[in-house]
Amino acid sequence: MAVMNIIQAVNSALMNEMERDERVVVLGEDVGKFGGVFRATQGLQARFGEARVFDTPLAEAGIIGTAIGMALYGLKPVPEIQFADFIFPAFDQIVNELAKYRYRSGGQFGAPVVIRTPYGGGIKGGHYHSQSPEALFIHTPGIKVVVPSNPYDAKGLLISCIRGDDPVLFMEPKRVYRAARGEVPETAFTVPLGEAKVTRAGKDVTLLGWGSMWWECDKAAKAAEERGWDVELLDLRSLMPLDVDSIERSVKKTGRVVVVHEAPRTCGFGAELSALVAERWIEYLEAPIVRVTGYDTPFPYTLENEYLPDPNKILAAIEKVMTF
Amino acid sequence: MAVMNIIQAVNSALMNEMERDERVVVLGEDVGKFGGVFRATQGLQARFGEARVFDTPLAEAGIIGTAIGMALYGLKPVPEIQFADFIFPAFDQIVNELAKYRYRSGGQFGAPVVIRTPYGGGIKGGHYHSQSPEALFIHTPGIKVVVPSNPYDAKGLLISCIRGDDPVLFMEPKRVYRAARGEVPETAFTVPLGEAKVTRAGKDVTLLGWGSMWWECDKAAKAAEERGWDVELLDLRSLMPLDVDSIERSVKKTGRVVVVHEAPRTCGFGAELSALVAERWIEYLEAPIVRVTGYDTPFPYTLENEYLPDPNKILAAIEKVMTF
Amino acid sequence: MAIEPFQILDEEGRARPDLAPDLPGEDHRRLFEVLLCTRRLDERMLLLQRQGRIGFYLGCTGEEAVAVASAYALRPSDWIFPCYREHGAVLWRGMPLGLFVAQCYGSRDDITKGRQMPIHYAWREANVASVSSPVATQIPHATGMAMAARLRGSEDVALVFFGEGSSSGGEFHVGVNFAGVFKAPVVFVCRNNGWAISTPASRQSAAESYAVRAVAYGIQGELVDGNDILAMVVKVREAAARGRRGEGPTLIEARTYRMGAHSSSDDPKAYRDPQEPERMKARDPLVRYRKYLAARGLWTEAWEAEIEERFAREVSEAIARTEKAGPPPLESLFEDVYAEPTPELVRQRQELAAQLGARRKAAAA
Amino acid sequence: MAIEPFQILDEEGRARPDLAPDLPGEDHRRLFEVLLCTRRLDERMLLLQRQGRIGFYLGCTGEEAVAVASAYALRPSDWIFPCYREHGAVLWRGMPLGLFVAQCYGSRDDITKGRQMPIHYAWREANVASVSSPVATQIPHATGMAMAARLRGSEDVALVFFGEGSSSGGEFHVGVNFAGVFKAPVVFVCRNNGWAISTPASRQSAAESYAVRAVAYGIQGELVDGNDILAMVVKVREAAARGRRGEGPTLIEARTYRMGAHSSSDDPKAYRDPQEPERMKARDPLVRYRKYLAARGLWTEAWEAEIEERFAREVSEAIARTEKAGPPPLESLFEDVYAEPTPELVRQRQELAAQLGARRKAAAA
Ligand SMILES: Cc1ncc(C[n+]2csc(CCOP(=O)(O)OP(=O)(O)O)c2C)c(N)n1
Ligand SMILES: Cc1ncc(C[n+]2csc(CCOP(=O)(O)OP(=O)(O)O)c2C)c(N)n1
Ligand SMILES: [Mg+2]
Ligand SMILES: [Mg+2]
Repeated sequence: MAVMNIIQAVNSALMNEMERDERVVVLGEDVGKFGGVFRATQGLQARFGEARVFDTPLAEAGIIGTAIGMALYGLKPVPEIQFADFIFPAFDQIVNELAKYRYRSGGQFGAPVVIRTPYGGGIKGGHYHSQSPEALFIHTPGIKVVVPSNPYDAKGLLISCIRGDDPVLFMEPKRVYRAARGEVPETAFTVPLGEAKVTRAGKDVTLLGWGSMWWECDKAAKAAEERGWDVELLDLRSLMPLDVDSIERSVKKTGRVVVVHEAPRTCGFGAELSALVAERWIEYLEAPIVRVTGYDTPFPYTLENEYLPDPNKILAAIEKVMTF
Repeated sequence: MAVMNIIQAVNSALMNEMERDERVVVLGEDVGKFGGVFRATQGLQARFGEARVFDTPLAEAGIIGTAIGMALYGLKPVPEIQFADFIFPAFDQIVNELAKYRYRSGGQFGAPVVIRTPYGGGIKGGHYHSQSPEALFIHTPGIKVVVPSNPYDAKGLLISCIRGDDPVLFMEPKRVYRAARGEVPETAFTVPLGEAKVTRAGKDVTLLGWGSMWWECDKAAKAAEERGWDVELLDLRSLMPLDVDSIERSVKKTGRVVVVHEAPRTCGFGAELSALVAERWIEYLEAPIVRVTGYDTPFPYTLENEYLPDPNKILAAIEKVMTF
Repeated sequence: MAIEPFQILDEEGRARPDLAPDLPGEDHRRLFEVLLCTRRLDERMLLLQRQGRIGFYLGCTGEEAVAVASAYALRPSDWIFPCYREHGAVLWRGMPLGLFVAQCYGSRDDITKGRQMPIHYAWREANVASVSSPVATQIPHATGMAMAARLRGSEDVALVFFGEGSSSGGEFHVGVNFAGVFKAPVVFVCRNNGWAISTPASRQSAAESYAVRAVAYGIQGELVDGNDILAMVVKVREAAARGRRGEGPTLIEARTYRMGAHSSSDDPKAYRDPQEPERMKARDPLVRYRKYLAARGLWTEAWEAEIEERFAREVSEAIARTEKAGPPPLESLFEDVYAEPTPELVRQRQELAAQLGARRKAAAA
Repeated sequence: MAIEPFQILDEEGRARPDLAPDLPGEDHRRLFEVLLCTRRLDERMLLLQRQGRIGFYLGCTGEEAVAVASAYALRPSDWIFPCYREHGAVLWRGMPLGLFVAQCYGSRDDITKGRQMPIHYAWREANVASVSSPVATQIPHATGMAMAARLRGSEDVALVFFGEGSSSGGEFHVGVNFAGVFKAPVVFVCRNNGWAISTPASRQSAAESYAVRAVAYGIQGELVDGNDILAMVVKVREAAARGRRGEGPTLIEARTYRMGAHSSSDDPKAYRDPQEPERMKARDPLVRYRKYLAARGLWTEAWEAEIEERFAREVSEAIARTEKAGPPPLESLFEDVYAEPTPELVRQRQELAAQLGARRKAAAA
């Protein structure tokens, strides 16, 4: 096994799958010769040629729109959207076309397009290189939403997505693109969608996080330990489909829940998680659920550290549910 | 006072405000001579001329994009998006531009564009003439979201929006466009944003609804009365900003909450409402909150009655919270 | 770029001998038959709509030649990406009337499972993509499919229809531009019928034509009389051949005219001079082609009557069958969101089934 | 449509006498000064970025003439919608260096309140719209502003900059098309610098030029040497005058070249032949213009040295001031989302303030 960061793990997944299945193609802005602005597609064009790995004109609606056409014809396109903030010109193609194509054709056609995109803050990216728009897509039936937090999951989940038959938004936590490192097999393997991972068992509080926020949660969980609070941390990994069973097990054990995400609070995915837990297992709850999230403002530049959830804010939330 | 339906009330609001303020302009597909496919802008062009009321080319991104430019220059554009389902080509303009313009310019510029759009199901519109995308915009800091259920509120709220300084998505419940009738002053008046209306006082259950679903809620509340359950029904009207105080008062009184919306359940606005209530006032809750919503599928055609919340489903939810 | 649309048949049905394609008599007769049936289908379905037996309809009267000629000029393996006014293209490809009618009813025998409004068909077997209401979205799909065909070494070509109004949207630009850059074998057919609901074509563009936009993409452009079925056959054939030769896409502006309302929900009296469709009758593609065929001895009144009669009977049978079929099963509401339903969808399906079950029981009691 | 870009100054700085505009000497000198300062500003800010004193920078070296000439050719009341590489335009409009530098630091004295990445300025006072990272979005804004100006009976014109890569997006199409249809007084300046990050201009369009796209919108198109400041002045002036006369928009393709990296985050060595920028040095707009002015006795080395010295001092002062200013206040995080904060925003502000307060107290204890 090699030690990889998330970029390398993504690259390795693409290498493996392009090797394995000639229907897999990679397209997007600057993904070809340059290998992507984060270099996740580096070396793919040299290995698989310009027909299967290519730069497109600068138009996200065109990237996704043509990827849909390719998928209808039987290819497995893996387009890259350079930053999640730039996915919105393709929003109509994703929400009205990609996500609904199978349903509206009565199952005749499928369009298994796997959209990779780096998301999230903490890199001094301001409004437009920081957003976390997962909730918009989770609210869109027909597309899956997957967010790895580490290299192993990044590779295993991406391969599952590419081998699957559904459209997926695969969101990569760019803040920890290079910082998150770990052992990853060089050969292909899969991590199934729809399974959360309990990365830390605990009996007092259930902490729900994903992507780059998982790292903040993990720090907070360690700090909580010093305070004598035993945190169970779930890395949700696949937000749609969601692993409701794992959440249920943990909530029934701890009776206390803290949810963490970067996106603005109102109508973020945290709202769904909070609602779901309280609706189904309210009688197990020892304290109100607390959400630690971005605020209801656009993503700032200078004050991004104040804006973002961090171990201190998460710890404060843990304290709140522990001392209710 | 005249009896008006919602279309007439919207028309009356536009007439009043265009008369009062020459900066108000109306643009969109087929809004000019034709007066809109639902006729909400009928007569405006004849009265105010082609310069202030005009048809655009068929491009929602252009409608919203140019409206932003007009607003920056000091106009008060009230664009129409023919159906809420067709707002997505303008999603980038709304989410990345309109909603963020004031913030990102440090408050130097404002872009008070009031986007009117008919939304919702129940008219046999299938996938693309039925959607209720409010949650996507509520999750977008910088834009307000308003949904009247009746002619009086439609007029008063729309005038408030036009006189305000913020971008607004004004969603009109097309299912009851003509069916909802009531007395409405012909002269201008305002209904403030951010205030819910308790349309029925009750002590047992708080029912939260808006737009066309308010009507289903009202029927369910009446049916509940026969079963001996005293329902308090809130017409939220303004979803962002939300009248948290009115919800709080009601929840603390009843201790039971049912939330109703047409949009798919997962990550719909019901999730935020459910989360908010349980997070803040869990100790008042006598039963888990229940959401009655559309399912997590695209909007169907033939089976739309099965898909949509209706008084029966709402009543079943009321029964559930009453018998918990 | 020609300023006058390319034309072969004049209004009297006389063909330019130097330009007329040499089609077999059988093809001519089949083309006429599909033109005619498309027209009759419109009339019948509109009637059903007015009777409240289907919820909505959108016709193509006066524009049939664009769709029928395009489909004819392709190979069956080529893909068609319809807008929503190309019933003639699916009839040419042999869509059983039962499928068409069942889709309009959204009944249990609808292969799209009652998911969309009438005329939003999808027919994978015949390489016909799914109709979507949001306009212009299908344009980049066609480009992508054509790019994929090249990549796979296939000779398949994509043909995509869209209205002149739809060409104002961003997806027109990105779809055609990608095709230009990647030399994708796509035939872009801009069906300029003069109107986008109530908005005249003059409000969509200040350019002299839609065909001229080809220059902006470095591709071939053609302005064609879309009510001249022979002109359309020639130009679509050329375009498809160009694509197959690896010479890239073609943008065809087919000038036609929307004789009727935009759809069953629309009333053009509010915005269009009723004289305008009257004047346009002289250009009716069916009438012109009939004259042409008659002059060549390929048409008789009896033959036409026979087609009409058979077709009317088949439509009636299809309607009768579908009206008996009933709605799709409840479970179908939750199918096809994903390849496999998620656990939550299963849960929601069970929840609804239980609720409806309880309701039925209560009603029975 | 000219195939060769319109040019007045050749590479030796010799002007075509028949075409050269008759500008006052003071204007020439001011134009040169702003060109020069823009270049120096880039160098200085890039250095700051490398020293880690600002987080990001995006320069315009080699492309300054496009922006400076455009701003000069307008009236101060005309609006400018920048892309992100037109620092020369705001300098021409007299943006105090303090504002520019403070924005790059996102400090307390930044009039945009530290909300966006460096070089995303907004300057209402001078009719400069807000820079946005998502490309091409500003194009329809310019069209809308120009439509509004006509409606209000004003003579104001809009000028919008965007890169050739950005012109592949849908918003280019809708923005220019609306302007054509409504005859809006907009000057569309497509800054074709050959590259969109690593993607060459040839991958953005198969057309012979970007200017030729004007045909698709029925508007005037101009292909101009964007490294020739006089050519740009002449063509933007014509375009603005055309707009003011009510004759609608103009699409100008300004051929220029990105001498440096896309931004401080980019490294062109991975994708671009280093010989290419070397070769392009011969076309440097600053060098050509300097030669032209020198030949006309409007330039001396001493004068240039004096400008440089003064400018360097002013920048240093601005940096020093800003580095002392500190970050914007915490409350500013919650301002300007709406004209007035919503109750929930007030609540969130209080929550954060309390949390940070508690943290500070804990740290102190
Ligand atoms: C994105 C989008 N916006 C608006 C509509 C509503 N709409 C349906 S058809 C139509 C006019 C289309 O005109 P055109 O493209 O010329 O096609 P035609 O109907 O004339 O065949 C409009 C505005 C839509 N379907 N999609
Ligand atoms: C909608 C969108 N997609 C992607 C990006 C990422 N991006 C930033 S600049 C750029 C290239 C722009 O090239 P061009 O328009 O030619 O302008 P230039 O940088 O050359 O001045 C890209 C792809 C973006 N900012 N916006
Ligand atoms: Mg049309
Ligand atoms: Mg460029």
